[in-house]
Amino acid sequence: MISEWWKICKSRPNAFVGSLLMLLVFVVAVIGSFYTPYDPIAVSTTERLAAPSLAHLLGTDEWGRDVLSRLLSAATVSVAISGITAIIATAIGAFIGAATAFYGGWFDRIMLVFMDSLLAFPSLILALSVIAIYGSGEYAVIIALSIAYVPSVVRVVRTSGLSLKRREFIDASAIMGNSRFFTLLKHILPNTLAPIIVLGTSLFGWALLAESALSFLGLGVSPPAASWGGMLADSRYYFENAPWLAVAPGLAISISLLGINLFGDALRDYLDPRMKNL
Amino acid sequence: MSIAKYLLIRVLLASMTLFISLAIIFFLIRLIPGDPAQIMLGNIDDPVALERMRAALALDQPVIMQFLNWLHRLVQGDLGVSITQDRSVLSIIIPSFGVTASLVIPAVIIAALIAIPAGSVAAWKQNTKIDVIVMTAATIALSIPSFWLGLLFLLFFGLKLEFLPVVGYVSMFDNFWEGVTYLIMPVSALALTEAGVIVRLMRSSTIDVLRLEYITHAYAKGLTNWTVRTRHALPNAIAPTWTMIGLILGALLGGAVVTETVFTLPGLGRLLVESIFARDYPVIQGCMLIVTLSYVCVNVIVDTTYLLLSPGASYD
Amino acid sequence: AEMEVIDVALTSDIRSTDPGVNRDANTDTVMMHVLEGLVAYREDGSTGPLLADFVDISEDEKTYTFHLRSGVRFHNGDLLKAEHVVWTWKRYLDPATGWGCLASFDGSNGDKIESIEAVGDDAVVFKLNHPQPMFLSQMAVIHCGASGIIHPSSLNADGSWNRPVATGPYMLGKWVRGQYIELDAFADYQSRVEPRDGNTGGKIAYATKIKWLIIRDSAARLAALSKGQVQAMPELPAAEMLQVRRMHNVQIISKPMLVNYGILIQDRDTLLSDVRMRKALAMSIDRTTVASLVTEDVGVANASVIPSSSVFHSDIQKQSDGFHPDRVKRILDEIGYKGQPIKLVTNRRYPAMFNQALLVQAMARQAGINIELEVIEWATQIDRWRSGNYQLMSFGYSARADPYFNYQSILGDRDANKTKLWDKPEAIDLLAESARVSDPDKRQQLFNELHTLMIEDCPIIVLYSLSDVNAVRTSIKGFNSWVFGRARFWGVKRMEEGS
Amino acid sequence: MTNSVLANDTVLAVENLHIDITVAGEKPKPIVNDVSFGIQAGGITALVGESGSGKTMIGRALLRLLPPVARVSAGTMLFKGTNLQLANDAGMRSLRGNHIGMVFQEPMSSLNPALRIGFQMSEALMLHKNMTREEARIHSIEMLKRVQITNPEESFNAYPYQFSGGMRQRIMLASVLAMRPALLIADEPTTALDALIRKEIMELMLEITKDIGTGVLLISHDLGMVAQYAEDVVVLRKGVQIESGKCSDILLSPQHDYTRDLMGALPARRTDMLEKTYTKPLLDIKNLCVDFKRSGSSFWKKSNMVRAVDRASFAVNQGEILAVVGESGSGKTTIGRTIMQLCAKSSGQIFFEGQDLDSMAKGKLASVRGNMQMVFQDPFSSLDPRMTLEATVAEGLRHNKSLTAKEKRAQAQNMLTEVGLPGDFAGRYPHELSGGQRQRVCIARAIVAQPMFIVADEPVSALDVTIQHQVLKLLARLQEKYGFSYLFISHDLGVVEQVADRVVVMYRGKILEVGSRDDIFDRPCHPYTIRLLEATPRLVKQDDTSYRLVDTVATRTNAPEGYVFFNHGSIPGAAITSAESVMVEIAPGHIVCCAAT
Ligand SMILES: Nc1ncnc2c1ncn2[C@@H]1O[C@H](COP(=O)(O)OP(=O)(O)OP(=O)(O)O)[C@@H](O)[C@H]1O
Ligand SMILES: Nc1ncnc2c1ncn2[C@@H]1O[C@H](COP(=O)(O)OP(=O)(O)OP(=O)(O)O)[C@@H](O)[C@H]1O
Ligand SMILES: [Mg+2]
Ligand SMILES: [Mg+2]
Repeated sequence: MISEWWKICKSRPNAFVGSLLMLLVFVVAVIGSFYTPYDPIAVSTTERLAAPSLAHLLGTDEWGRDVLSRLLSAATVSVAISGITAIIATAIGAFIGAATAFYGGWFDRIMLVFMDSLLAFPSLILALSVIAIYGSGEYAVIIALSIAYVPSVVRVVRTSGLSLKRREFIDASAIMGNSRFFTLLKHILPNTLAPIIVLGTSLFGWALLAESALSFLGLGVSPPAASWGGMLADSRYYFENAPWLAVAPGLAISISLLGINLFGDALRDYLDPRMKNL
Repeated sequence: MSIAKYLLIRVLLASMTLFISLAIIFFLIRLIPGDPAQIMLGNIDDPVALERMRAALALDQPVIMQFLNWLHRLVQGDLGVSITQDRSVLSIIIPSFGVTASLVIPAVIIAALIAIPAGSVAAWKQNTKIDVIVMTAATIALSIPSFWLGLLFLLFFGLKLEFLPVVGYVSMFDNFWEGVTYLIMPVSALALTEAGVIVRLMRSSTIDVLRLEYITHAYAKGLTNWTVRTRHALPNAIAPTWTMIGLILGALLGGAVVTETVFTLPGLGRLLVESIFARDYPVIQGCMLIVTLSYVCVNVIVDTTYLLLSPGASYD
Repeated sequence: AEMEVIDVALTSDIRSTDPGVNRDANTDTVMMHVLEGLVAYREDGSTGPLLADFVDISEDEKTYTFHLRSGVRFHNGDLLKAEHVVWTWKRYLDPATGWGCLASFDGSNGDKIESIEAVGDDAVVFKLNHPQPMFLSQMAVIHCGASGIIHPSSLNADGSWNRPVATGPYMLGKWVRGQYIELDAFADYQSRVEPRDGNTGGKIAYATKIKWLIIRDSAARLAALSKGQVQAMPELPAAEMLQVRRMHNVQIISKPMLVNYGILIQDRDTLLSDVRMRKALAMSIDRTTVASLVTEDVGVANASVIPSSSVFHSDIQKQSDGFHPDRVKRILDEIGYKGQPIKLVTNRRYPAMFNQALLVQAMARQAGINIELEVIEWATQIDRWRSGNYQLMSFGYSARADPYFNYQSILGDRDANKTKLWDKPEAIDLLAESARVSDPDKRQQLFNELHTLMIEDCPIIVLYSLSDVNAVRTSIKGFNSWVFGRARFWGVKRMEEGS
Repeated sequence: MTNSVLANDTVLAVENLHIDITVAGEKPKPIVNDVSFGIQAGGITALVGESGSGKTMIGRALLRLLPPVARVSAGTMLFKGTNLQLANDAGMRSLRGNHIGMVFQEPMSSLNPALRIGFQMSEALMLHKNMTREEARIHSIEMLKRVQITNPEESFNAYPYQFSGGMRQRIMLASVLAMRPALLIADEPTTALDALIRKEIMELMLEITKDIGTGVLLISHDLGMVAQYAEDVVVLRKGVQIESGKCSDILLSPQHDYTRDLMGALPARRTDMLEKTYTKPLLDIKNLCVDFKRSGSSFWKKSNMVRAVDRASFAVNQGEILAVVGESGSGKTTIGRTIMQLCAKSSGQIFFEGQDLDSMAKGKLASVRGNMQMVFQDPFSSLDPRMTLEATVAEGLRHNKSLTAKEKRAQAQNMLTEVGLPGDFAGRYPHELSGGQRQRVCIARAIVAQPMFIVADEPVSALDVTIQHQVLKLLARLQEKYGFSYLFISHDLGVVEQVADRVVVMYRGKILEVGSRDDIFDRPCHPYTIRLLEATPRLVKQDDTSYRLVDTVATRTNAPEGYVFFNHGSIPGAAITSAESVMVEIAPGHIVCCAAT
């Protein structure tokens, strides 16, 4: 598996860069969870808005907090939120999608209408409502974004489920006396894995972006914990005086997104049998 | 299935979608803690005034009654009156929707006009320098959050170069050219990110099509590259992109909140967000009506044109 | 040279022009240029006559006779007469109007206007159910539309609100919802002869037009200010001050307001029911630092319920438990506090509330108290405030003209009204007495006693008094900040830039 | 210009052609190795060989339309004296379509689904022949007429999805031949078509090419067809040219070992079969009807019900192989699927071991189901791509509670060995197998639980003769070993002749004739059966070394007294029968579908 991946990376610089960036983001997120140069939430009245220096590699923010430390701990938060959201939304969406495709009929129609209704909701509004109910914070963001993303997953998985359903190994399973639920779990779901994984990676990207956007609108994770979008939003007032405040989180978001997008492309190629021989 | 029956079913399902969305939002916003009357009073603590205000806003009725009343008036074309602003919901929503539409529609059109040719060319020149350049640009465009891009635009074009206005908004219907100058930045910021998505989709669907046998067959007829790519590959490759464009448009018409926030456009997205903050129930409901309606309409239109465009697709 | 138009940045659109009915802070700011009541606040927060020439108060303090100034005209040219006052007030007192301050006058809260009668064309008599020393002050309250007197033609034929036909120095011009509001100078305006004093005297409209541009985004507002597209930006957030201070041709004009920000404490919480815990928390906070950081040095640290700029803010009010993080540790050990998290509710709508919460959290942490922030939406927070459902809440009280109102917001029957924080009977009595007496020295005495009791019980940790901060371009002459914080553009000239 | 081509002109000369495939990071792999042949104007040269031997690659190389990974590494290709490799892109384009036409292997996917037939046909005419739109239209419609498309004017404006596979194949042919090319490359022009249509298309092609003197490169692995139509033949194996020369020399008296193997693998009637006696029917079907709701073929049409199986009755005896033959779409698969309860029947009864499946209790039904298995028509689609072969086969034993997981695996392994997929195959995934290997996995899965009855739906259709031969042998061996009964569905009469005990002939949902193998092949009765047989050229072994091309000529018999043969389209030229059909037994066990006069 890894060797095949390496093959893809060797032939495509994009895949290589993507894998590298994703690795970087994850390493940073892991580091950020147990080590930061300073306490990311400790306020210092004497060092407000200090420019980058040896002591503070990325400078300090308006409360004198070390930007690098905040960036690192925010990475943990962002990656965790996006990752968990992607996993939850994909898992639930995949199951519903496969089930609607497989069972069909009224169940399918009703679920579809329901999912469509959710899709018609702007996802930010959905997020806003959940956050208004639960208060902002990691969990609210995860719940809100998961709900918002489930319908898209359902759609994608349903489409591939529908074509799978027509394939004869599903009939073969019935002939062997398997129950419909067993067939769903054992034959349909695993076969939607490729689109699910690809979708999962893009969901990770979307969630990262949406979490940043939410934080940007002041609805993200609970302060004083940092998040990239929140850091970016807070930096707006100091744009001209302390540009480093905006540059660091902005770059962090863009780099992660770039990484996840490139990685997703590579993954798509990796999972696409047609591309294997190219 | 006949087109009439197909449309009938689509419209039926669409109205169900609409109804469910509206019901969800109606009860959801009332589930959210916060009381429009108290918000208006702010930190003034006056229980009597609060009760009076609640009664005036009919908030003291059971929720289900409020819902039925609202539906009843809705079928008569009455969306109610805003709680926070002293006027009918319709007169608030329509201009906001106009702003969002004049932001989103040009942005999506521009994005499509850039992205479809770019994606096609990248696919034609697969694995060449051109492809790498186009795809890198698209991926980068996709990876820059639109609010960040918006801020950079504001700073650079608005503040440093000073050739575009940064403040406020003039409707294109009031003063066309001035209106356009206010839209240039937000439209380009939005178009750029969306273009990234469309380029990638267009490229991959074009590549898929180019692999097909009938393309080889077209070459075997002696057609030029150009003819094969435009006349044979393009119509087939554009179908999924077309659906995607519809989805993007439908979603954005529901308000490009972030872009509207960054560029301070009084669009539907902002209106919706602010109404939620203010718990202005009638406006929220009205906005959601428009949002869902435009989403559903765009989708029905896209799906139907898709069917008309691609003969042989099935209708179920 | 003088310019005709002053452009002002407004953070959001006004809600309506119906006085005191559907309003918010911005609505008040704009409408105060249009509306005038019988009385109004002076610069120091006391109440003075405005449309009334003078007010006679009967011996029993139950009858108020307002003698109207002569020659005051409505925006439609009609002369102000006593009948207009009576009509206006009857309308306010009609529950159907939905006037926000009705409860202060109809007996709901005890205070009632028994009758209003015109005496000839130029005097109006208000009869009260019992003496109300706060009566005039209540009439001037800004969020009540200052009880502005309006002409009946303000209404449509069916009695619904149309547009304000009032007596202010400016009248409502073009209002494009969501975009801008224009106020036009009222040529026939008759100012009081006294010099400028709050909302009362010296209201001369130098600019023929004030255009309030609605710019929601703060960055855009700043850009507009720096480019001179607007010349004034009231309510400058602290975070933007740094940037404004670096702008050329822009100055910051500020003054502490009659506004207090602080941390509300729910003492029915098990942990916080212990007064030592509350005191420990109070002592862990360095008010001076909080005030200077949150307000960028324009706010004033204040431990008293009475805002620092109030005339009643004496030396006694400056007393507090002080900043003693070293003592905190001891107290915590004493009560056996083991780092149980305490939730501090705050919101992002009001940066000051948010930032003070952030700093309090950081300072308390240093002292060993584990505070967790719970950021919720303002509407939700207001709900929580009303239901008393919180441990700590970062909060701010808007401007109150008299210390009585300041204390009234926190003091009272806590079972009947969950927004109250303090129900010491002794304190309630003291407050009630302060409403009965009108002698300032006597009242000062009462307020001093209240403060001592308050420090003892620690039901709230007042942190500072917020300042009214305005950024105006240097071309704007004569602009003043005010203890009520409502930007006023009468008596203000806009000169040509660079001249 | 094509008129000037003389019969003995060489249209194409290929010499020492080599084609390589380069996969990223690997060494080039030759897929065509030193191939030489020539084509005369008006002549047909065939390329034969097993699947994957490089036939298509050669065809594509001629038009310079190889996939990006493939490349001509050596050799020359001369088209009427022009070296095709030296032609520049523009020159190549002017040759493509105009002088060299190609009909691709996949008829269903060679037409652009988004463009009208007419547009696709006239495009090249307008480009190369400088016709106006109108001229191109007239010319195209004429061509459509020639390939016997009904309603050519209407069809001209129709989209590909509105046509069946056979029609599309004809349209493709028409569109290529409309250009009157000097060279036609026909890549498997008839795979996936049933015998009747296959014959029709080949005759048509022959006729038109003879008319305009086109040289044809016929690519096929159907040796019977090649023997019938081609003059020259080139035998390929794994990209290497084994033999080439006159068709009669090579195919009818094969010299080379490989060619002999190929010929030896041709299906033939087994003479060693024992006469079986049957006691009781295992499966009995009475008046089975199946209807499908079909959405309208075009946007504007209403959906309607299609009767896929119409009052079918037959029985399968213990230990018997009953073959079902008939054109594509005649309802063969549907019958099999209905027996397996995968389709709902509209009416009729199915008895298994004398018991009506409908009236059976649920638990009983499950156990009966365990005794019936199916080998699906499409081996690729019937295997879960995410499961290893071992897991796939072991799943057949899932409901056998007496076995441990380990035993099940062991048994699955055994079964794989049994079907000839030993050792390391157990851990492989379906995509790692060839079509024939996949088909064998399906068989292993079907028989692992040792059912009594198996529906084998076209188990060899996708295979070339050699592999087909292996699979058929396997089926026979398994049957002998375990005593299964088969419902053997196929449209390949050669195969049926080799394996079947009895045969059912179907046409558009109706059973037209049932009889023993000898009844059907030697004494066919219904005119449709006869047509079917006659459309199938067969290479028959004459002696040890030589073969003979046999055109079946059956003697026509009359319908039994008082009846006419039932006709709902199966007998061209005759009136459509409106009366109810009746099955008439004309000899013991030989039943034919008639209608009373
Ligand atoms: N795109 C490709 N990439 C790699 N290998 C390929 C590709 N296309 C074909 N091949 C290989 O080239 C060889 C020749 O293929 P070709 O299609 O010419 O076979 P064929 O003789 O036409 O077979 P069939 O009868 O199945 O059509 C095969 O081994 C095949 O696996
Ligand atoms: N699920 C279905 N829905 C609608 N029509 C169907 C369905 N399955 C089969 N049919 C139709 O029923 C008829 C019989 O189909 P069936 O698959 O049984 O034919 P077949 O004899 O197996 O053909 P082939 O040789 O091509 O496999 C055809 O006309 C087909 O189009
Ligand atoms: Mg081939
Ligand atoms: Mg079939």
